[in-house]
Amino acid sequence: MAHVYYGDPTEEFSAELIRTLAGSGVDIVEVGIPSSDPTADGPVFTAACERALKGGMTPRRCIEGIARLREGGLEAPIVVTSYYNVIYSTGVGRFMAEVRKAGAQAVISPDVPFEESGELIAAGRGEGIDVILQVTPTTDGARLGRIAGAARGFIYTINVEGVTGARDGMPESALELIKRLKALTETPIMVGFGISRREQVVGLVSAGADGVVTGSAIAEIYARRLDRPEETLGAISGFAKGIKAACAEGNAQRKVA
Amino acid sequence: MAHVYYGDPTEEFSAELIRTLAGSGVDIVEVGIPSSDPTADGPVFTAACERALKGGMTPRRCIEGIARLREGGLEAPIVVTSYYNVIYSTGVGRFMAEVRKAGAQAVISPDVPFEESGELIAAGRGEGIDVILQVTPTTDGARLGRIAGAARGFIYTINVEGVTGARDGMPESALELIKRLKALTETPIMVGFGISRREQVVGLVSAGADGVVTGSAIAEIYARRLDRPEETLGAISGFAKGIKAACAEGNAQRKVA
Amino acid sequence: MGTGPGAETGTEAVRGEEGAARAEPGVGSAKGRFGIFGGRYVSETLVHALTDLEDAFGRHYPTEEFQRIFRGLLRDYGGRPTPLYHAENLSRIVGFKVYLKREDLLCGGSHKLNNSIGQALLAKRMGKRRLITETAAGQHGVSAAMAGNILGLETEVFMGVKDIARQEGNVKRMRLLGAKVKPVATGEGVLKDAVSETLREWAACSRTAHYLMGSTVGPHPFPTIVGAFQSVIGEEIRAQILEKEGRLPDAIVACGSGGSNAIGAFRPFLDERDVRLHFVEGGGESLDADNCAAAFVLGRPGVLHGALMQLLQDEHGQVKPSRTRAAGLNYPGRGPEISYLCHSGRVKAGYAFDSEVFEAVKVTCRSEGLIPALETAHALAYILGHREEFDKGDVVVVNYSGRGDKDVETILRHLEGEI
Amino acid sequence: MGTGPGAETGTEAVRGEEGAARAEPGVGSAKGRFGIFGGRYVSETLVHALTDLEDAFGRHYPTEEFQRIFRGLLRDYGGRPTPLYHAENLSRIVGFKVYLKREDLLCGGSHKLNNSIGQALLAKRMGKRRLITETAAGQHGVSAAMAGNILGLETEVFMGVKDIARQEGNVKRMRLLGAKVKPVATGEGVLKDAVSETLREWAACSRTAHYLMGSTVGPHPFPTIVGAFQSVIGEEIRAQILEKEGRLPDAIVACGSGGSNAIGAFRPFLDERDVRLHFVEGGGESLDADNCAAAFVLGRPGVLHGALMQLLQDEHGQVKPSRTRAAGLNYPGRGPEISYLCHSGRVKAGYAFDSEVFEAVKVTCRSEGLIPALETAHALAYILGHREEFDKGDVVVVNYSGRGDKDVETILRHLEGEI
Ligand SMILES: Cc1ncc(COP(=O)(O)O)c(C=O)c1O
Ligand SMILES: Cc1ncc(COP(=O)(O)O)c(C=O)c1O
Repeated sequence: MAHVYYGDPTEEFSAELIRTLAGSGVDIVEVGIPSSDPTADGPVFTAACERALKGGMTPRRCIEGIARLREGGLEAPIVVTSYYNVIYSTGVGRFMAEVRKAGAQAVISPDVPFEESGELIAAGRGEGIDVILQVTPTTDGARLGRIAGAARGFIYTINVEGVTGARDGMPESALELIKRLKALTETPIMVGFGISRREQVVGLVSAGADGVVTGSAIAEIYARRLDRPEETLGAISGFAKGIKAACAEGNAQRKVA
Repeated sequence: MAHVYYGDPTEEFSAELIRTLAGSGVDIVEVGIPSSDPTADGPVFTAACERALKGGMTPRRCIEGIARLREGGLEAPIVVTSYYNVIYSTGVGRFMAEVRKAGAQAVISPDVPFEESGELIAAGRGEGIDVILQVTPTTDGARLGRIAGAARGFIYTINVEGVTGARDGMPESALELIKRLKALTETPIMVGFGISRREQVVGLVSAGADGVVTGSAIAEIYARRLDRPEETLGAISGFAKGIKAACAEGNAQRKVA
Repeated sequence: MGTGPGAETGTEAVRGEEGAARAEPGVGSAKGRFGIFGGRYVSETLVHALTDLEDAFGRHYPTEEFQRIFRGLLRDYGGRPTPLYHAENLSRIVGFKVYLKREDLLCGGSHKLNNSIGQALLAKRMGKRRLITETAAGQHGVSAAMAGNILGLETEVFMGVKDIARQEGNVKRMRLLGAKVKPVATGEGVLKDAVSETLREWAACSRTAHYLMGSTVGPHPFPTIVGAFQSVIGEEIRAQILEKEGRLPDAIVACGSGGSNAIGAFRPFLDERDVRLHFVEGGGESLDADNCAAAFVLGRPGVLHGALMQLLQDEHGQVKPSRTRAAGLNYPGRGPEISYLCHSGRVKAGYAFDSEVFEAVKVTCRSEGLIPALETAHALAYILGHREEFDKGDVVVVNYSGRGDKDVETILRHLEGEI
Repeated sequence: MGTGPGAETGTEAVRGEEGAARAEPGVGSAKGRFGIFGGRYVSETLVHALTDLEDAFGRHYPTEEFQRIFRGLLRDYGGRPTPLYHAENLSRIVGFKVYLKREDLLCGGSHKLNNSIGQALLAKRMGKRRLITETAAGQHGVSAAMAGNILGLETEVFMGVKDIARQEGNVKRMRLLGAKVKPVATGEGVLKDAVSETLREWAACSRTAHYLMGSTVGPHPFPTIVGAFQSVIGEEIRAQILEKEGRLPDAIVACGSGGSNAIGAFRPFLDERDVRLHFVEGGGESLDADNCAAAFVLGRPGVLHGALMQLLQDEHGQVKPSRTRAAGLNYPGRGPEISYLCHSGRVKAGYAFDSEVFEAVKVTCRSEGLIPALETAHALAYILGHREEFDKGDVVVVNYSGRGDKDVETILRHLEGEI
């Protein structure tokens, strides 16, 4: 799964990027609606949001863009990520309806924890949109159980204590968390935040993760050539294929173990 | 009577100035010892003190200068003016002795009012030096009587509310004060502070003053040519003669009245 | 004393719809709700830190020991009680009786210390080693550094690059106190960006660091605990005005953006229906100007930094930063409690334009010898500009939230032509 | 309560030789003498203004009405009582119990307001329309402007051009408050020159203006009345330490040049022989340096600005200006009362060097979150540098005379390398 802030640096590039990713082994596309205050995001994605907003990107244009991607033949499931104020401002029910109409399958709102997710879940259910819940190594046992029980689509496990952004290492607690979750639920587990390296992916998937989410790592690549980002699509495709291969390797190791 | 801060801008000039004044109708010479904090003096004399101190003038050199003037044949009575700290620092008794030895007749300490003058008067008496007391239009009746009773030499009446420095007008209260004093004592009355113009002098003397003190007015003249102050001696002489003439005119008016 | 906002304020007015909504956890929580406002909209990473904080507040705040230390520090270090000053000259000018609640005399120069000491004590009890926080005018940053130093906690202050430039004096004070000032260049480089950055930092270090939230904003339990620590202001006003006037005031006026000084002043009076409460926002140059911060006029409810509140935002739900001259009023959101109180009508929201604010500074300087903070001057501008809302016999308390030393340059530059 | 210094302080220690010398007016007056020190060495022009002031003080100060208004303003406007703060971290560092008497929390940021309000009230009662005064650090000028504005008196502040340059912040505050700041370029352009200039101005306008003397200096009755207004500090220390410790302190430490904050703190303890009193002057870079202000080491008795006092002067009796970094300690004379108390041995005079002072600022910032005024830091430097003079069980009160906001630039510049 790959996370892209839509409109950074241009709408055209984002669409091309998503198609490239889908063609390079990415199973699920996470389309982020740029936010003025992306408090769960690190510097790379914060800058991505700023660029997209400066370029005039709006939530409506994002959703229209998703619809065009679907019309254009994109088949991978689409998860729409939006900080809650955009959803709240649109109206939760209307947002879900629009997202559904555009052809997305799920919604993530990174600043809506389980306790605040009731309205979102109810509205999503009405439209057949899964609201993806997040867990972290700091989520305590009782909550983890309740969240796992309520989760639909997949569970997004946050890999680190902190915000988005590629990191080199990977905390032990992340593997621990996957094991705890596996014992609780059959729902697929996607691991995100801080992922950019083959070994991380291998480790996570072999520990039981069903997939990983990369985001900042991709933005880092094209952000080096903001004047002509399309020239980085090759490299990004290579990166995505590498992650895909690492997933397969992790999977293989798991089966062996 | 004329007041000169000794050493401004040079010792040589001050000596020459004093001789010029004595030769131009000035009856009494008031030699001021420059002070670091001449709080009863206006801007002209404050600047004079600063220049003299910068030139290295000290109380000792002032008194030596007076002795030399006497040796050089100056005959006018000399009043030494010094803020109190110089006198206190020298020792009141020793200061009076030195002043007497140098050939002066009286001492004024502008920051010693009647109530603080006891030690000064006692020490002066021992050396035959008069301590000149000051009165002002703000001096109340009872004190005026006591001061007039204790005065020796002459009474210095301060003409204005304020510090030294030439002024154009002259307050009614000054004439009033002279009349009050005349009723109390035979001791001569010298009027100082703010005097620079013929009409002032005529008015004061005709009202009963026995003389006037000019100071800042003289310093103002030579301060315009600090590079070559000796070139102003002619003008200063003319000024002194004018004041002398005004005194005579005032005197004449008084007799007529 | 409990930890929920209802328990804290003890009033029906604030409890709002809470009772009804609390029933089903996981399906729209009512935790920390003031009417519809409030809540805890944060990434899962921070949930544990917030529940820990909520627990700690509930465990420590009501104890006699905590109260003794908290009140003791406010008294001996902070200088409480601050006076309630009958400003006779100002009263003469406006035509009714004006009292100033002198929070400017609190150590550090504003009401901010009440909250900083309270939270630093909590952090210490929670075993944290570090305080992280954000600041706009610098007043809160300074007070956090003070509280940190007394209690032996390191302090790190995030501050927008624009605010760093215009509040140089307070930046220097923070540096002198040993606090690390971290420039925030994201977004517009102002307060809201600094809050975002501090939240990001907290997500990474919440086990060892406490986020010392600077106003009655942010996710539950922050609005509740900041309001609790600040309500010492209102408690004192109540006792002092009863002593001086033998009755409650007719009105209380406070400036604000997040709302902490207003909530602090208002809380003990919420149930006193005869006490009118006025909240004054930054009006900027005019309501059309892009520096207008009048969120109750131009905003609508929205979610920022963890809470649903009255919010300046564009039609897409993107937050609009404001740019009044008063750095401390530039937060685009109004805290949940003040949002609720203004929506419910208990508090009347108003605003003051920059020109009125500078005039109020001048009047206060000349008539009372006091240089108010630009933030505070909004409340003063309100009574100067809305005399018709008050009667001749009225007793009006203005919460004089801070001194203007930090703003002297800005004020002089503005008044230059006139001085 | 009478008006003479003896009556004011009520102690034998201060009365000194007065009784004997008072007998003969006109032959060495004992008016306003503290031992040999004090007196009224002014030009005849000012005598009436001083006797009027003496009369007015005697007539008004003891009355209940004056006390009610004076104490009321100090409480409600000024923020009195100021706290007595047990500085635990600082205590740990020095090894004995340190209390800070928090005059920094007084409105305006230093002890100066006590005196300014008192004298402005007197001036008002005397029918004056204008206050004239002088200032060095600017603290006194600000407090005079505040007092003037409350009471509807114009304020004019003489300030040396050098001090104007280095205390820019306070100059701006005075301007904002509407006070006229008059630059003094005579002499060295520092405090003593500003005092001289104010005396000159006063000679010309004493009927309508009051000279609001800024410290316990100048001709009688100034040292007496300034001391009386400031002794509210010591009265509070006495009551507060009895409440906190159940006993009097072992020592009180205060910085000073004119001596007003020290006299204010010391007066109520002069007869308590077990309370050691320490007065700390500005040591400058070293005792040989030309910026040293240690008048009790380098000076001798002399007359300046109307009083006989301990004075920095050269061998000819010309006054030597000092130039410590702390503008407020740069007066070359020590007021008559502190001169007498140090000469008689009741008060121990000490000094602190600039390097010790900056170190004390740093220690106080870091340990207590407080930025002291450079003047105040001299007292702190003394306890940090003379720990051997105090016992482990000692209770020591430091008169924390003012906050350092005005000095932040100077301090940062000095500590730059280290921060
Ligand atoms: C003096 C002063 N008043 C008011 C405020 C506004 O804060 P709040 O809305 O939390 O009271 C600030 C914020 O910096 C401030 O410094
Ligand atoms: C904070 C502070 N402390 C002390 C002093 C010294 O004055 P005094 O000797 O009168 O106490 C000053 C003078 O400006 C000051 O500002």
